[in-house]
Amino acid sequence: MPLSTCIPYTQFINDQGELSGPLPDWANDVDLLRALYADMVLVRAFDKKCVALQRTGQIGTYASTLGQEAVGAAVGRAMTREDVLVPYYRDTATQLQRGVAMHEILLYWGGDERGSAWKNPDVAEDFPICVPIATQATHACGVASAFRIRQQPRVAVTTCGDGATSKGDFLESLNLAGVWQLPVVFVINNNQWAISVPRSLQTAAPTLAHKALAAGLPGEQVDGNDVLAVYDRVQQAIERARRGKGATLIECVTYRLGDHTTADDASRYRSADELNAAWKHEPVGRYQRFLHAGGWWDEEREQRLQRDVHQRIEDEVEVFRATPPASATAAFDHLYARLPAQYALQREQLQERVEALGGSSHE
Amino acid sequence: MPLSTCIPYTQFINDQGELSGPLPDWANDVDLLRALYADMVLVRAFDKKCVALQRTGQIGTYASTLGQEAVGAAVGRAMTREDVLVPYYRDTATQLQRGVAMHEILLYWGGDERGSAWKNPDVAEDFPICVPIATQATHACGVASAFRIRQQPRVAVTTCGDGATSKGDFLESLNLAGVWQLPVVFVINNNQWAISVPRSLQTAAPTLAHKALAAGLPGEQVDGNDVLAVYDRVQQAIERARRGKGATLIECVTYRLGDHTTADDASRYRSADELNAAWKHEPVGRYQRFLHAGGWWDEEREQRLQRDVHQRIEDEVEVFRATPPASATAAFDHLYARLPAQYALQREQLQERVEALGGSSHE
Amino acid sequence: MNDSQPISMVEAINLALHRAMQDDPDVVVLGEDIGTNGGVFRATVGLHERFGFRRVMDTPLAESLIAGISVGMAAQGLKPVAEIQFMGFIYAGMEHLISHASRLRSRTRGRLACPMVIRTPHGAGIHAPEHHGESTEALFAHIPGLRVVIPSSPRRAYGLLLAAIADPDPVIFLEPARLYRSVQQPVADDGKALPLDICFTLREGSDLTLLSWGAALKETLDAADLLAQEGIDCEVIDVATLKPLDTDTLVASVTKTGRCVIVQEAARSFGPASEIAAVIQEQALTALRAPVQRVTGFDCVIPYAGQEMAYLPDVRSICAAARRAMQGDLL
Amino acid sequence: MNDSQPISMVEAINLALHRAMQDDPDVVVLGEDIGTNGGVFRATVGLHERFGFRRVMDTPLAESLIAGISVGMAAQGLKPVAEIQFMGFIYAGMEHLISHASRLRSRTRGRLACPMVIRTPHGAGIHAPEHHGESTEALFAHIPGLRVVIPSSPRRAYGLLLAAIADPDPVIFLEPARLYRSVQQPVADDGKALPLDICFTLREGSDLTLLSWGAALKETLDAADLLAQEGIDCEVIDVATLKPLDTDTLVASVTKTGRCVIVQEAARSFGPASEIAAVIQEQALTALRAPVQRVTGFDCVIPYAGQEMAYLPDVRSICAAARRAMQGDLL
Ligand SMILES: Cc1ncc(C[n+]2csc(CCOP(=O)(O)OP(=O)(O)O)c2C)c(N)n1
Ligand SMILES: Cc1ncc(C[n+]2csc(CCOP(=O)(O)OP(=O)(O)O)c2C)c(N)n1
Ligand SMILES: [Mg+2]
Ligand SMILES: [Mg+2]
Repeated sequence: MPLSTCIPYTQFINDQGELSGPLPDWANDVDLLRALYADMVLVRAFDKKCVALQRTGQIGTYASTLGQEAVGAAVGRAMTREDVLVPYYRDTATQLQRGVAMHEILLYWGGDERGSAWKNPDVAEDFPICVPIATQATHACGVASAFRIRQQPRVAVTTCGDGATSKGDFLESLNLAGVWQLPVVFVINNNQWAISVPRSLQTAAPTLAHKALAAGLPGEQVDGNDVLAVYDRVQQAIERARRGKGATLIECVTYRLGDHTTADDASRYRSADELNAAWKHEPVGRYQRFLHAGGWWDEEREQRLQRDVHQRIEDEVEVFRATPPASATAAFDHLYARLPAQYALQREQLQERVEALGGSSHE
Repeated sequence: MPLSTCIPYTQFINDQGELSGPLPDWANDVDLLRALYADMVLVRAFDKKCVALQRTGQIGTYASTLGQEAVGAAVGRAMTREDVLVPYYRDTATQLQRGVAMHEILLYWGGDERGSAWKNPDVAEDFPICVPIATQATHACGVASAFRIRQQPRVAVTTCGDGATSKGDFLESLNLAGVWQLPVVFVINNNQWAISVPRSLQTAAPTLAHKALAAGLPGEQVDGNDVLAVYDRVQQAIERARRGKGATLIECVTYRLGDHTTADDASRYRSADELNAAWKHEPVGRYQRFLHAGGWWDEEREQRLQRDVHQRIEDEVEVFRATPPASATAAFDHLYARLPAQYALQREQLQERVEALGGSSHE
Repeated sequence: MNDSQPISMVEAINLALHRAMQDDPDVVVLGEDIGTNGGVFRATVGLHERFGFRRVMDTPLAESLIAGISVGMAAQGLKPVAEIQFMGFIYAGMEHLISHASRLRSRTRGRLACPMVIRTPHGAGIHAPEHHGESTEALFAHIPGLRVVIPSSPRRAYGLLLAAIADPDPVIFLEPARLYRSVQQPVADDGKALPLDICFTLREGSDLTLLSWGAALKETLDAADLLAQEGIDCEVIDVATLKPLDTDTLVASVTKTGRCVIVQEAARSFGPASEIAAVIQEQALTALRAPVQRVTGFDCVIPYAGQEMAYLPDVRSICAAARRAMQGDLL
Repeated sequence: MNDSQPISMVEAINLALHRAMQDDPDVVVLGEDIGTNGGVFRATVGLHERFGFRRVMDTPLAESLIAGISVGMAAQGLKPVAEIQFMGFIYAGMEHLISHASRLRSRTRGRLACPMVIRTPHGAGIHAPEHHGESTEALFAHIPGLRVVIPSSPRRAYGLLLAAIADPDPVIFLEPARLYRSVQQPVADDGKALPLDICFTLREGSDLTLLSWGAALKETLDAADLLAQEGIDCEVIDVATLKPLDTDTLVASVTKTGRCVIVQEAARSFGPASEIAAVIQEQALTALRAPVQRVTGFDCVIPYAGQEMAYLPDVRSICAAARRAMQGDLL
């Protein structure tokens, strides 16, 4: 494919944690550099906790972000409050950054709709997790259209996996974003696998960023394990969109170090060798090395951070555990703005069934 | 867009009917050169007849191919018998080439399903006209998959309009064709309009051929008003696919000189100036000039052809008019291979209703 | 437009769209060919001249996209009114309608809502090509969280469309294409919405209840006239909103008359008439003097134009069913 | 596999797929994660090892594509058996199923046919995330030209899947996920298809007819046991094929018993039970001693895992409906 050279690729920090190119100016903000690290550490620990909670039956199926922390942390940090996130199910890191509470994320995966009824006003307009693959890309275009219609300088950011790039919704959305010059940024978490289907069986496109060419918009690749690279490119794309210059597609090249979800066993379809090799590129260790080398991080900070992170997680798990069961009739109470009289009887019957089952909760 | 230069463009004969580049070897076949001309003349005349039949209430809505005769004639000629056409509704020319009878095409547009029950064994496996935009592209991939599974050296050729390139099915199909290396050729009849929506509002892609880049397959543009260029490129793409080299996307740049269908009035949304300018590029006149200049055509041949074409059309219109009404129960007789007993009563009731309406036919 | 002058249903729809866009800046209109062209049925004529292309958006050709961006816009508090050019082309959008539009409020426990309307021409009988005569309202009526509304007169089209647009939840608004221009009625452009979620009694009667919706109401009303001549006094109800279904009105009528014929254009099995019949026998079995009859389209693919009229419920079949209902007397 | 050893429903499905692929080279299998991974429920395990990746195709992630290429393959005389990973993800494929698969034969007056099967897990109760518990079979049952089949035991899964694959027309084959592993039964791998288009009487009885399909048959059979202890003798019928509906068997049973309770997991309104109730009151009104009762899922979005069990029809509700039916006595 002669064209693959047309797609830019960004990396600042290599696998060894060394600089592989000059850092942009914003990287002089040491607090931000440290914050990005803390974000990744938090989500890695929280993620581990989620898997443990699933294994002990305290939440349901969970989609781990192991290995993809840089993407979520960077996207979350690159957005501003007035932007809107339209995420998919592997966005724990981004959601945490945006302001969704950990106990809300636990409620969601615990099978409780209140897990998307976020209380933090910062995320009041963010979309809930989207399960039907790629459909969120279209919603993001709708959100961005609303911004355009109302002439607001806001940006919709939407995420998806590599598998999602094969689905019509993703491709239709890119096309619309191009032709309507929408303020939307598409971020692909290319973790190389869609459950058991490898990237190579999804598409013959040399890169997933090539999808942008069909839509007349800029597409680029970034090392998805380099949190600074992701932050830089996503932030630029957001500001470009905010300035009315239209949409960007950013393919973050990373790797799913865990199973697809807790319901999956990746050893059925993927070799231990591949997995071991992928660990060498993982984002957290390399960034820690980078910070250490730059003198921005040390053992003491690390220990403080780890303590803090674990405390926050434990506290949030407590809030989750202490959350009283959802109302038995919630399914009807939020079906319509006002429940049509026709359904009043069914609402009662649902209540009866819930009570017959001995109440109900996420536990 | 720096990449638009990556897309090849082919034209052999310019608007004036002059050679704009060296002709390929196959163009030494003068019979073929003449046949392509005759194809275009036939479809232009037949098309005119169809519009007249619609205006006089003898058939229903009809989608004229006026101005796009080169695409259909060339695609039809470039295919071999064992290939399969998966067309859309603006493929009268291609269908005629493939061997569908004119009276069958009239039956179809006259509102009679027998218009897709073609009797010619040459077209036994061709798909009927597809109305839901772009869905035929997916069927073509299925047909091509069948060829691949059975290891047959056959090719599926599918056509669509410029508007269709925005729909998920088209984009998903391109992607599959790329990753499965399917023996399928996608031909876009880019006639610049999707009903009232101009090409510029469909996509920001510099060319529609760019859509191929997202799928990792070759895409190219061709002057869709140059029948030799279309023939050459489609034929090459078909043979490439037949040799197991995979799919190609060919964008034929042409113009819809008529209304969208007989139910449309294009003057509502498109300027007379644009239309007049487009007439200067139309395919039939320029090709006639080319043939004349080469000494392959003369007035006598022209008159013979015109007589012959009109006679064939009149004969076929007669066959159409003389076709007895469809059976009243046809809708049930072909619903399943064997009608489940449950529907026997409904079949009778349908018969009653048809009879109560005083029989029925395409007239 | 002059209020006292009779207008067609498509004009009434156009009037309602103008009114809604004028009264509420959050109302936006989108779809294929709805801008410069004014819609293939001319329902959106004049909107872009008046409200500009920022609020009147010709989309690329993709129904899934149209449905999906409407969800996104609605979540932002806009009130998108999207046109699907024909009901036969709505299917690509079903994932967004079923999995998102209907659920956004429930999924977020009210944090986000989805006040969108999908308008689309409904039903056969206009001699258009294949796929242009669908009446698959049952597919949407089954989906919790949606509303399904179908007007059958210019006035109800005006009032119900205003109601649909104002409604804080997603509404599938089906416009009987066969009625677009065939009926004329004075429509006051008063901006008044009609109530959703209720049926309209078009004619009172004591012997038999005739229920229908959409274009089939024409034949239903004609049949009521004919039956009256035979001394059968029919009550005729326009169901109008299929979801949620106003079972109270329907059951009350059948409780009074003891007999019911439901006229449905859609394919017979698993159609809306089945739900209505099920509810009536559930709630009014002892009042039934005869089985609830269904006069319907057939369980076959809608025939092409040459035979499509035979597919539609006709006055003859409605009258025959009514007479059968009058014969049975179980009480 | 040893014929005499009890196997689960998902194993029976796997057995039928092996058998069909072995007996007919035109049978091919496609879907997401059905190759190397053997399907997320393991229904396709072993197929690619045995029949190769040419006949066992992992597709890109696109349901419209899966449905659409199946149409193309079927038109070429292959018998594609496509897996949609969960019923909640079938909606993107509906345009191909409604507008093409169901119509290809009719559209071409028999010149082309569409012998394809769409297999998909059906129903809630497995504590999976959102969208993994859909039971929208009514949407397909309404479409002329489709068949809708839903087995409720390993043996019926084996025989009906073979029948669906052999059938010359498109079949939507719904596999109750809740039953995939919960029931075991010896299944003879004899390659014998069960008849499509008929209901299976699982238990004869004289007082009341209980009708159900899919996973809800479990609670229905349990209810029949309980009711028997109260002296209520239930006939239990597995509807199995919803489209076309074997109304003869259903009506005959209710004509005998005079009472009927239909148990449906799907949302209540406009669900399959409505069609069945409509037909029964139409054809057996005089035999009815009580209204046909529907015990159903609710007209709400299926709750997430924490409350999904409350959504499902339970034994208690079925028994209550049966007792209500026994109380009424209209004759
Ligand atoms: C429309 C749809 N089809 C199928 C599924 C089932 N499914 C869930 S995740 C997944 C793979 C997605 O892969 P990718 O897009 O690469 O995202 P990742 O999970 O790897 O982050 C599939 C097939 C779904 N959720 N939605
Ligand atoms: C899925 C779908 N949506 C809408 C339509 C209505 N429609 C018929 S033709 C058409 C425009 C198609 O334009 P294009 O693809 O450029 O083909 P052309 O007619 O110009 O050859 C539209 C919107 C349809 N047939 N199918
Ligand atoms: Mg992935
Ligand atoms: Mg066009």
